[in-house]
Amino acid sequence: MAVITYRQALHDTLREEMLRDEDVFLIGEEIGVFEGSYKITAGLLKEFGEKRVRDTPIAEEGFVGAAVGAAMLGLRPVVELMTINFSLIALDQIVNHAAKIYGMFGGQTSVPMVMRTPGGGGQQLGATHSQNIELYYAFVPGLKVVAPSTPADAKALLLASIRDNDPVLFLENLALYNTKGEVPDVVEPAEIGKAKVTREGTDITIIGYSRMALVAHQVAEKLHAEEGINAEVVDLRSLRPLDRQTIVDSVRKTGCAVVAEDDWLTYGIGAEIAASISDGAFDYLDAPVRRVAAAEVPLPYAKPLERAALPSAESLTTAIHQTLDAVGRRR
Amino acid sequence: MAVITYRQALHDTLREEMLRDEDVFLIGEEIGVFEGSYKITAGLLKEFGEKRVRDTPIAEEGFVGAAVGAAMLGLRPVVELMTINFSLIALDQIVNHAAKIYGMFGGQTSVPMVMRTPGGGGQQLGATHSQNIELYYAFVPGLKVVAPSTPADAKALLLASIRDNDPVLFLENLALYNTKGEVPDVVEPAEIGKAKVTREGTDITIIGYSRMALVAHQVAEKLHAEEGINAEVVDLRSLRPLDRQTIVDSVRKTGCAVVAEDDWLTYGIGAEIAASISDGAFDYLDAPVRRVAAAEVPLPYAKPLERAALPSAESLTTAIHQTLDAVGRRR
Amino acid sequence: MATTATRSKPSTRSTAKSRRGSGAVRGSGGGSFAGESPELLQDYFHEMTLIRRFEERAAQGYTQAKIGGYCHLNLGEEATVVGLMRALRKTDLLFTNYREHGYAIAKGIEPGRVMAELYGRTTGTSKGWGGSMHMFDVESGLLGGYGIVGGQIPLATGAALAIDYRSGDQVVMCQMGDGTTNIGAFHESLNIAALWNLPVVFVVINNQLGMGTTVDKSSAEPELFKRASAYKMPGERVDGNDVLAVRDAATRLVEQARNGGGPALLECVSERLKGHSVVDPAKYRSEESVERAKQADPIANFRAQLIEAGVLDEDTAAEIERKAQAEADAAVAFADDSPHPDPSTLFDYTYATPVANDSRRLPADPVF
Amino acid sequence: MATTATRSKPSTRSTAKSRRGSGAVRGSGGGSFAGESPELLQDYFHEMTLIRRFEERAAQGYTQAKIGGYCHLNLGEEATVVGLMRALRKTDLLFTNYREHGYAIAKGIEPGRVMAELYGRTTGTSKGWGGSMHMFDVESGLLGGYGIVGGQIPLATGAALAIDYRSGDQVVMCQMGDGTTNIGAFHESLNIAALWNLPVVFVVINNQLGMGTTVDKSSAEPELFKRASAYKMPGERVDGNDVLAVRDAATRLVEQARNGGGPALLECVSERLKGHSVVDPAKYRSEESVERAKQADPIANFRAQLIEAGVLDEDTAAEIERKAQAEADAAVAFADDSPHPDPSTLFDYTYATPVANDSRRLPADPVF
Ligand SMILES: Cc1ncc(C[n+]2csc(CCOP(=O)(O)OP(=O)(O)O)c2C)c(N)n1
Ligand SMILES: Cc1ncc(C[n+]2csc(CCOP(=O)(O)OP(=O)(O)O)c2C)c(N)n1
Ligand SMILES: [Mg+2]
Ligand SMILES: [Mg+2]
Repeated sequence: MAVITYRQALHDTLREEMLRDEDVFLIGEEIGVFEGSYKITAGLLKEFGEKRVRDTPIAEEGFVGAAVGAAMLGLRPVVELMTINFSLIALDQIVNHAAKIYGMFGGQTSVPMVMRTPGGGGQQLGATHSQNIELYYAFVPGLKVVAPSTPADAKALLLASIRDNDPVLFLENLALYNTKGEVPDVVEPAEIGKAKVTREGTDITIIGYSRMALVAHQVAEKLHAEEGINAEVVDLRSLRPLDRQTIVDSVRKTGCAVVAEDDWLTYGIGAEIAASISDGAFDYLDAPVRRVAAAEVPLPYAKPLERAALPSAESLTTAIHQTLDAVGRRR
Repeated sequence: MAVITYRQALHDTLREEMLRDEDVFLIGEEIGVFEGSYKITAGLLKEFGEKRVRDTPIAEEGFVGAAVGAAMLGLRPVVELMTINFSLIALDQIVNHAAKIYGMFGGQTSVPMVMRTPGGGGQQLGATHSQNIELYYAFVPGLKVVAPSTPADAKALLLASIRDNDPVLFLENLALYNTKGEVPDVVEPAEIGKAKVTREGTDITIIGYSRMALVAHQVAEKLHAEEGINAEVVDLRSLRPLDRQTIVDSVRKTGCAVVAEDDWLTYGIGAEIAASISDGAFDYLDAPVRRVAAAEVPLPYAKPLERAALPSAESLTTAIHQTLDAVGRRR
Repeated sequence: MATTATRSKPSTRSTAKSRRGSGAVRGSGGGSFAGESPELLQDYFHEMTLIRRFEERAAQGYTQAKIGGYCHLNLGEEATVVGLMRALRKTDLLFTNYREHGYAIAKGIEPGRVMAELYGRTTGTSKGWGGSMHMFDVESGLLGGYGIVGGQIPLATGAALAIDYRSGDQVVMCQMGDGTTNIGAFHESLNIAALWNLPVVFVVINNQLGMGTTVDKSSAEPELFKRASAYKMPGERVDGNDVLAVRDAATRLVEQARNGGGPALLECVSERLKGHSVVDPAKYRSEESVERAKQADPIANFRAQLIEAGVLDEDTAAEIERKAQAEADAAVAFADDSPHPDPSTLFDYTYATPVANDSRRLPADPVF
Repeated sequence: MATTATRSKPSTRSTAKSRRGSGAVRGSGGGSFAGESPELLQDYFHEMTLIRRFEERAAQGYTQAKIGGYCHLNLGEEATVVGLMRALRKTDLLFTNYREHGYAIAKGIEPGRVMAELYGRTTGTSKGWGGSMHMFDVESGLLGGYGIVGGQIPLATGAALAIDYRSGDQVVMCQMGDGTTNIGAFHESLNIAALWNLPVVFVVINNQLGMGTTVDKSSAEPELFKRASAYKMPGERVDGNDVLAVRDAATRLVEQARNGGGPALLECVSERLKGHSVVDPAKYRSEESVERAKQADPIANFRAQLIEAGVLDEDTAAEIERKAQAEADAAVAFADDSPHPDPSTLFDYTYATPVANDSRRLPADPVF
């Protein structure tokens, strides 16, 4: 068991999988000579050479599509999309090709590829570089979408994603790269499609994924320490498929829930979580499911504006307090 | 008052707006010489010439982006995207540029443009040509998204969209083009952002948009005629902004609701509708909000498979029956 | 990579000339069929005719509502189709656009399975999941017809990358239309292919029309093969109505790619005999252009030339045509007799690796 | 449109030569500054120096956490920036990428407002909403810096379309980096611009690096100006370290576009003095390449040449440098003194036309 960063967990896993399987290779912008915009791939070009670590031109549609084509022939490309914002340029290749090829041709060829990409705001990168648009992938049958929040899950889910025979969108987050956590010495691939209860509790269910799952966990611990509130935390880990049962089981126990998400509220990931809770725990719910999400604006650059627009531990705490008040469970 | 098709309503409105305002021009693939893939623009090239009706190369990113740039200078381009599936190629220009330019530059230039595009399955066009991905636009602050279901609304909303100073995604549907309805001789622009109760009722609320709003209305009429069920039908008309108040007011009255949508269920438009109903009518709801949506598969070509996968009057009727059963209101 | 080498074809092979029809001396090695095996020439004639008959039956099936969706035919492009496919080995890989029925047949798929796909049957090339635009067959090396304009180009480039990665000796051919050279994916992919010296030959079928848009209204450089120079890639233009010219040019470029010479762009100038798809009456087309297309009919001309050269006589020609018709008819019969997919199979192909909590909900099913 | 005209510059203006530094005879009309007004030359020197000083202060502000996000500087590209901007009229329109501080200044925006944008203040060019990558000013004709690689190219093309639509006499200049020529938007837009003969000049700043990727690792045709020929568009290469050469080439192409001659592609070969952005230590860069960039420093060389030619003496040069420094410092002071935007303005710029039911919810607000 070692304590390492999320970045390190990703790096180590890529390296190990490349050592394990010759068919695994990395492809993306600035992942080789530059060692990755966020340095996930540092050192790998030197170790594996240009064949296995392929710097591409700035051509997201072209190189993502090339990865799809290579995967059709059985290679296992791991694509780095520098940030999820740039993935829009590749969306046709992902949604109309990677996600469709298995079904559209009647199951004759699969597309075993991983697309790693960070989302997230809060770095003053402005409206076009701060988005959380995982919804665009989570919505699409044929894709799998995972969104780990801890180094251990990052490792277990990246292993699973690389070994999976379907296209997997692997969501990272700029704010998670430097976070640390324990990672076992031997990690088994996680089961894609399963959420995890990362903290058991009885007062309220907090549901999150990626960065907000971590924030949710921290808020829950703090509420427990400071106010004796005993919140259950569900880390979705997989956005497609969505593990509704784990969410609903928790809410059937607690009777109320708050969803914490980094994306925009209307039509965001949280909408499905809230709707599913209503579907599966209707008779158990004591208050509407609250959603804490980003303000619906093109995210401004200036710090005071950006801060006001993004969800945080504070806004999550407010929503939890208000929900507990509504169900009369505030201590 | 005349009874005309949805296609005719679009065509007439485009023509009238072009006559009214020199700055309005049409741009898109095959809209001129070919007269439009779905013939909405038939005759307009002949009437207005190449300057006002501009056939483009197959280059969705290029010509949509060019329309954005032209709109920044005050022209009012009306873009035709042949089907919404092809809009993925232009998504970066729409989401990262059209939707952001007003906010990102502090309100210095607006982008008065309309993107008309049909969605819809059911024509055996296969997985890549049958999608309902309006969610990709409805999710984005800075865009407005309208989705009329009748010729009269098509006209009123297209007028409003063309005269609006923001980028508007105007959703059409392959299955609506030949549908007919009454259109007043003089049509005022509709107010974007407002839903409409197209049928008053007290037993249940059915919510739809675009094709499924029409299906919902037909189903409601049939249920009334055959079973005496008195359903209220809400046609969303605008997906962004979303008129939650009209939906919630209806459900507060009826106590139960079914959402009818052509897109995939998980994370689809209906998820937000269901979540919002829970938010705004929690204490009035007698059963979970049912969603009738497409099966989550890459849509197959073969008719029996396609038919099984898509929502219809039959599946909507089933869901309404089951919901009324659940609340004990089936007659 | 060497410097730009955009060679245009010698004038005996130029479009202008052979487009005028059978009167022109066609130039396979100097006006005759010198050096060509008569069997092979008959075989080409047969295959071109089979594709013609097949497409006519497809159009008919569409009118009878046996076929749905969009249906784009290879009518008029048979010489190109057959010439290109003869340059490939069975193990070579082909990516095409949606106008691919003829390619499927010429790459070696049973016509019955191609028609069955159009009919949406389980015996079809994609088990009825793909339809006209989405044929696929691993064994024949057809790695897909694709309906999104340009969508096949990055994929084909990636397949070539995989071949290169594994030091294989296959070559990828990537077919597309003239209108498709204006989309971003074309540019990004040709650059990548050239940069990495991948074994892929890009082939542009220049039928001079997108849907109704002429090539000069859509491409600022309408001599499309010249676009290869933006990637320091060899580019060539060939008369797409001349099956041997197409075969020879394609073979040369395919073998060059196979031998490490890198990618190339081949433009085949041809004519679309009918509308963009079965439902398009092509009213926008000038009489002159329709007439020109008719005159250029590669099958009629090839037939006449083969007869003139003594490779065929009328009887043999008619016999081949009867055979082709019978094969097309048999394909229809096979398709018509094949089963429709069962709705219970709807969730069979969402994922290759089964996954927890996958949705298998029909429209009327509740979430819980 | 005429046939392809890709002209490479005469060798006196070639990169190789003037890159060696001040020793080379630079060729504005034959080795001297013949015909140039000394005031103008001093003005260029001042503006280049101002941009240098400004960028140094920007880097400092970033280190002090006064500036956030990404911050890309024009260090080393000052001759290109000034040369290009002097080819434009005030009413001409400019679209750039995210590396645009210098352009904003040279197009006529007060340095204080540019710095204020970096500081995220209401007095900034985008009222603090845009930051380093997203400057905008209608009055100066800067229609935006854009952070998405290639995103500005379709927009610039569309602006040119609007000018053409209204028969205006403006010209659009669209700036981009070398790495950007590989993205689809480049291809689609150049084709459209050429097809419709629009008044737009595309300018590639070839600093020979994407982030860490060299131009020959990203472009199969590294002589980027040659790519214009794929659109039958004139393409030229110029020494980006030579402010006069840049100005002259750009002026010629801009005026050509203004007079109905259509679009063109101008490649300015230059050097990036520092990392890709302020935080990039550029460890991947070879010593030789760093040294070459230093030697090519367009400001040091221009200064030496102006002194050698008697246009400047040491005192005047130093005076100009002091002035530039003072202006950069004043810009910082202005920025620092300017107000931060108030969080209550968060919903001010989502829509230009107010709309019913617009969401104005903060993260902690309930839906109802
Ligand atoms: C991205 C995209 N845009 C538009 C279309 C609609 N469309 C289908 S075929 C076609 C014309 C293609 O012309 P060309 O490339 O010349 O091929 P051809 O049909 O002549 O074989 C168009 C515009 C599409 N399928 N995909
Ligand atoms: C679509 C997209 N992909 C990737 C990036 C990340 N990125 C920002 S700048 C850059 C390099 C651009 O190089 P070049 O065009 O040469 O411009 P330079 O920075 O040298 O001025 C990259 C890859 C982006 N902003 N947008
Ligand atoms: Mg064509
Ligand atoms: Mg560069």
